[in-house]
Amino acid sequence: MSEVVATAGAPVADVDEDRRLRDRPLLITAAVLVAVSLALVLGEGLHAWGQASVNGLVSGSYVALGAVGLTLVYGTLKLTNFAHGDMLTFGAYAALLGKVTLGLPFVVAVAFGMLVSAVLGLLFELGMWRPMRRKGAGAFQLMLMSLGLAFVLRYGIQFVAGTENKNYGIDTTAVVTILDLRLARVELVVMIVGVVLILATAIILARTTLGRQMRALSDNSSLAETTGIDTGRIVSVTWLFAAGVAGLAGVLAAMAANSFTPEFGFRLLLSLFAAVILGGIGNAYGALVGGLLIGLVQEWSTLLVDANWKIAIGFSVLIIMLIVRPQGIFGTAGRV
Amino acid sequence: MSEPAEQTETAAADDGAPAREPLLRVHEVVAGYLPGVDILRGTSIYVDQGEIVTIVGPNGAGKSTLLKSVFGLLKPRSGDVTLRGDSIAGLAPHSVCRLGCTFVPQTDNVFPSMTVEENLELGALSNRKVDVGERVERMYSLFPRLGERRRQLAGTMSGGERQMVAMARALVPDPEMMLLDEPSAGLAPRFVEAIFERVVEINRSGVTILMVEQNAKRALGMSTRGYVLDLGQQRFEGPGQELLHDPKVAELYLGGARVDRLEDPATAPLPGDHAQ
Amino acid sequence: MTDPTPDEAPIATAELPDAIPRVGPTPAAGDLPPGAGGAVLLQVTDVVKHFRGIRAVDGATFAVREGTVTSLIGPNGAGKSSLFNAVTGFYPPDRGAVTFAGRSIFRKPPYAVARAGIARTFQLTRALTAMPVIDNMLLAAPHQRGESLAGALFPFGTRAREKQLREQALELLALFRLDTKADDYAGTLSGGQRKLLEFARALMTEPRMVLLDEPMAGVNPTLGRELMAYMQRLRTERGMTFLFVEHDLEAVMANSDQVVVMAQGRVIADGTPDEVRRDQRVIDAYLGGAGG
Amino acid sequence: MHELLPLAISFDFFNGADFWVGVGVLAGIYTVLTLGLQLNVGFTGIQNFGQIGFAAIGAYVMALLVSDADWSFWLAIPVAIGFAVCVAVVLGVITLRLRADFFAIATIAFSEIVRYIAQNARGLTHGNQGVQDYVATWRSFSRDVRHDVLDGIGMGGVEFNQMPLLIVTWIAALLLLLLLRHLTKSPWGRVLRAIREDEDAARAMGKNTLRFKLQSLGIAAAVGAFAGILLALQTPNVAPDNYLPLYTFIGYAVLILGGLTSWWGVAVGALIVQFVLEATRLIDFGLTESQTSSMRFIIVGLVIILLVAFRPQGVFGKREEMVLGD
Repeated sequence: MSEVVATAGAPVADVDEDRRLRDRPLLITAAVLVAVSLALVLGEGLHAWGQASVNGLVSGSYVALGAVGLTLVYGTLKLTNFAHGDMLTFGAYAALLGKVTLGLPFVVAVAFGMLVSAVLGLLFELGMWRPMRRKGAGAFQLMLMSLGLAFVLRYGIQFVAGTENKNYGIDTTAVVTILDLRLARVELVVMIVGVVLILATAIILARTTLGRQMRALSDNSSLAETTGIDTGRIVSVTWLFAAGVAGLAGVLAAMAANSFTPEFGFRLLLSLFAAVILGGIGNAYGALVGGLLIGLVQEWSTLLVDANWKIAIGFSVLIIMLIVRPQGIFGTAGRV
Repeated sequence: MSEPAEQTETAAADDGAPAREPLLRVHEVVAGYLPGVDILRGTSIYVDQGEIVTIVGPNGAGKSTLLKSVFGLLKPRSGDVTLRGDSIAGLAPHSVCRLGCTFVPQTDNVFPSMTVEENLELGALSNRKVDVGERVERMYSLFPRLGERRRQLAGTMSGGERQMVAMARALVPDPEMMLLDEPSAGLAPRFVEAIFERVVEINRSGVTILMVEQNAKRALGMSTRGYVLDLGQQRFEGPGQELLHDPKVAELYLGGARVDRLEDPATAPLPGDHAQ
Repeated sequence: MTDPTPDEAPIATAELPDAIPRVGPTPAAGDLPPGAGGAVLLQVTDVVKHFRGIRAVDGATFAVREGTVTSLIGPNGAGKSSLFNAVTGFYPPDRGAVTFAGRSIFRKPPYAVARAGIARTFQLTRALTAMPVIDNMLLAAPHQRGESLAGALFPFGTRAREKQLREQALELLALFRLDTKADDYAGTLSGGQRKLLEFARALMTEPRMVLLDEPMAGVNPTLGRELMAYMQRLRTERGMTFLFVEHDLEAVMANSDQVVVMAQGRVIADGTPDEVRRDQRVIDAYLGGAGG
Repeated sequence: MHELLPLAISFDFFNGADFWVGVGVLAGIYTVLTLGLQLNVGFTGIQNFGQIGFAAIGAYVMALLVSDADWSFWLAIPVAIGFAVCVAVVLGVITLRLRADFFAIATIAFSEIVRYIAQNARGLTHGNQGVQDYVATWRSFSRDVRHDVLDGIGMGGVEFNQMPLLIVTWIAALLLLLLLRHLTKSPWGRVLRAIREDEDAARAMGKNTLRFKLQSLGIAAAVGAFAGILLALQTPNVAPDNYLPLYTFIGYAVLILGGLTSWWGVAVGALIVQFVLEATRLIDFGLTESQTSSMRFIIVGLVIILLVAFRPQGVFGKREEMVLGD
């Protein structure tokens, strides 16, 4: 008996141990960010660092928005969706269609692009993913199908729109100077819209019932079902949301680059995965933060090495993260 | 109610249920996971309004399977499950929730990346009529420890605290009935005590409870009635205290003897006898 | 399910195949006296294993002597499977010590534990369903030069070993009445047959000790008794050592020399079946009241 | 720019004999590339999505050794392959302990990093313009084969320019196919299949599974590097855009078509995919060039989706050995 009683205090001690372990990565991340920033400020000057950071927030904002849908879909359905990058492309082209072909005002065209992307995401869920899950398809099987879907989407877009570079015909020469930092007006718009949407997304996920249900599903879908959540409905909503936000991220990315082809979304996909893994796969907030981090790291790297390397730097962060902490900064999953 | 020991499977067909319809009735349910392997082999139980009913039995007797069949996590192959007289067999779990019957799983029972408060608020989804804020506060008074930790991520909590979160979440929608799957499994003893105290308290507040437990002594001690399940069938049924003091129930657990082959532990074959 | 009918079961009379080597001392004729057996083969000392904020194993200590059958019992969540996984290296323990035949296997990877002479089965069978039964068996055999890349490229000399192993495997399969299924995919076997295949496969690794995780779960009672009978014969005739987790207490009490009882991650009792059966702590752990 | 897919045939040979010879060469190269994928995906259960990265390493190391370091072409080949294997071992030690989906993402990232290095380390790799001066030895060898051997059977003309490469590629493809088939039928291959089925079970049987997975990845890298070298002889230009992740994905299409565990299926699958990709050029759909090119890849995508959904064991695979959807 006495041995048994002796264990009474154990779980409490475990929790403390556990919490320390969990808090550390956040602290480490923050410390690394501050240290890197300081080093860059000292080495390259405050202005250079500030400029790179602002640029980083521009690209970070659309990466974050692209990544949040990818991570939610993964968390909810355990689907590693290789077609997600092409959903960004789809959104960008749908907005272009709205603006040029339908002659809509740009803002309306962007909303149109988002909406069409969302609907497309839902259609894939109903027509493809749900029936496959019913058949009991495995994760690898679904991953391969997403690869096929990526082909169909990308080259479907190319079939219709051609391979030429496109743009929205926005004035890109206008430059805004804030605090001595120069930024194209379009970039400023992208950054503001991006950051506002990241906050909106975070609020939706945190405060609305719908957002909570989506996160719950992403955390543990069978528990969500037993808690009384209509999982079928929430999965559909998750697709609408993921694809819609991806479409918007695509428009923002296309605006920032001011030139896009049917391949640009796919080229972004690995950066999205980097953001997802950085934040902890399946964790929606993690993806938002991870996206901004990827943007910052890539732009900061341009202070030290040629700008051509920045994409590769992003991928290196991905691989380093997988080596050091595959569960991501916010990850709680034990199985990696 | 007859003597529990006399209630063997022969009595199972009419499970001794009262004439009026019980809150929950499981009628001759056959269920299992693998094709051709039945875990439940015609199990029948009932739970009346306001009761705490505990199902005990050796490992592998089908206790958790029974709860899953009630809650729609497993579709019965035959037989029926009724709640207030209406069949709920094969209904999806979220629909069962909406009918006022919630479920507390044994493991993986919290959303780890969400805070305690968010976990509780999710519980309200199955009953739109309740005032979420008020219900959650009520849970904090029932489980003060959770109130202290409302902003903590559930994934960083200990097993006992998670069990509390899970129970509280199941109570938020103000259910008529709650199913508990081994609430004490893997917990440190002082948590076991705390959890059982909460269960009694919850029941007093008007929630009917159907619980599966390993910790038979403690659980039966506080139950209105209990069932002993073995090999997928109810073997004994009766008031908790009576079952607890029934020597044949203890036998089922420790003598390893199935009811049809009772042997005195002292004269049971020594190891090795079976080999030759 | 179509488990093999145990009919005129040849277990009691059939010769154990030579494929199973003698690995331990011959016990004295008749039953081992309680607690006897050879020297300590497996020693588990103060093993601790955390699992997502929960101490699944919380300082477990016990020893298994060579040539005995030891069972590990306890209520759900007592940490039996976690301990099994900690010993076999699947979930490396956080603290403690594990020695096998005098050598430490603490935090050794599973393959190293297996090569040291511990074979294990799994609670849910892990038959390699997309491979033929015979391949399942051949895989398990140690010392195959053909498994090196060089041996695969230049198979001269590996063929003889393959042939010898195949004969051994067929002998073992015959013992478990699976020889007619040798060339079928393991996926076509019934649940009970898969359990037998896993047992046979474990023997193919030429183990000194076999760890069985719930050998009786999901098999019909007759087949379960047969498995126990095989186990007893392997112990008495080949000196093999067994440790098994089981929920069927009748089988546990009837077949064990030693019973280790776990509750809440700790060993609360350890003794002969009779001692354990009379132990108040065990009765409490099973009927509850561990806390009160 | 996109229309001139590096793995596509130049239009100069449209409708000529050399067009079909070229299709055959590419099908052979895809067979080699996919054999590595098959060993990994079909027989070991490791989802290598970075195969084109190994091809890039093979091609670049060979081309740079010959053109910039004046090595012999014949010596550069084994060194390039060896280098790719070393990279694979380092990559594998780092990433093979990850779960399957992370491994897949990590390997794509690896192949993209290789491509970015090729694009941006200009001092070493010549950047986007690529490497060209490595092909002289092969050209003269090829010419000799045409004049000394093929002339005799009327196939020595310029239109059969790529005939020697076709022969070498397919001989190599068939030899590799037989070799890998031999390996996977050995006890070594049995362990790989056990790992694919259930790594824990294999570990419980005393197999050091990481070692086997590394060997599998290493062989895939060697085969991939060789495919890269063959591709370098076909283009003949080693440039970053020849090594897009797209080509690994087409390898997967070949693999799924042929069946994950069918060795001959790989060869047949490669022929079919190449035929779909290239022969559509000969049909006039009344579409623009960009549309025709898009349509080819839409077909590839649909083939992947439909096969995975309805015939996951591939056209030539065995049902029982089907590994998808387990």
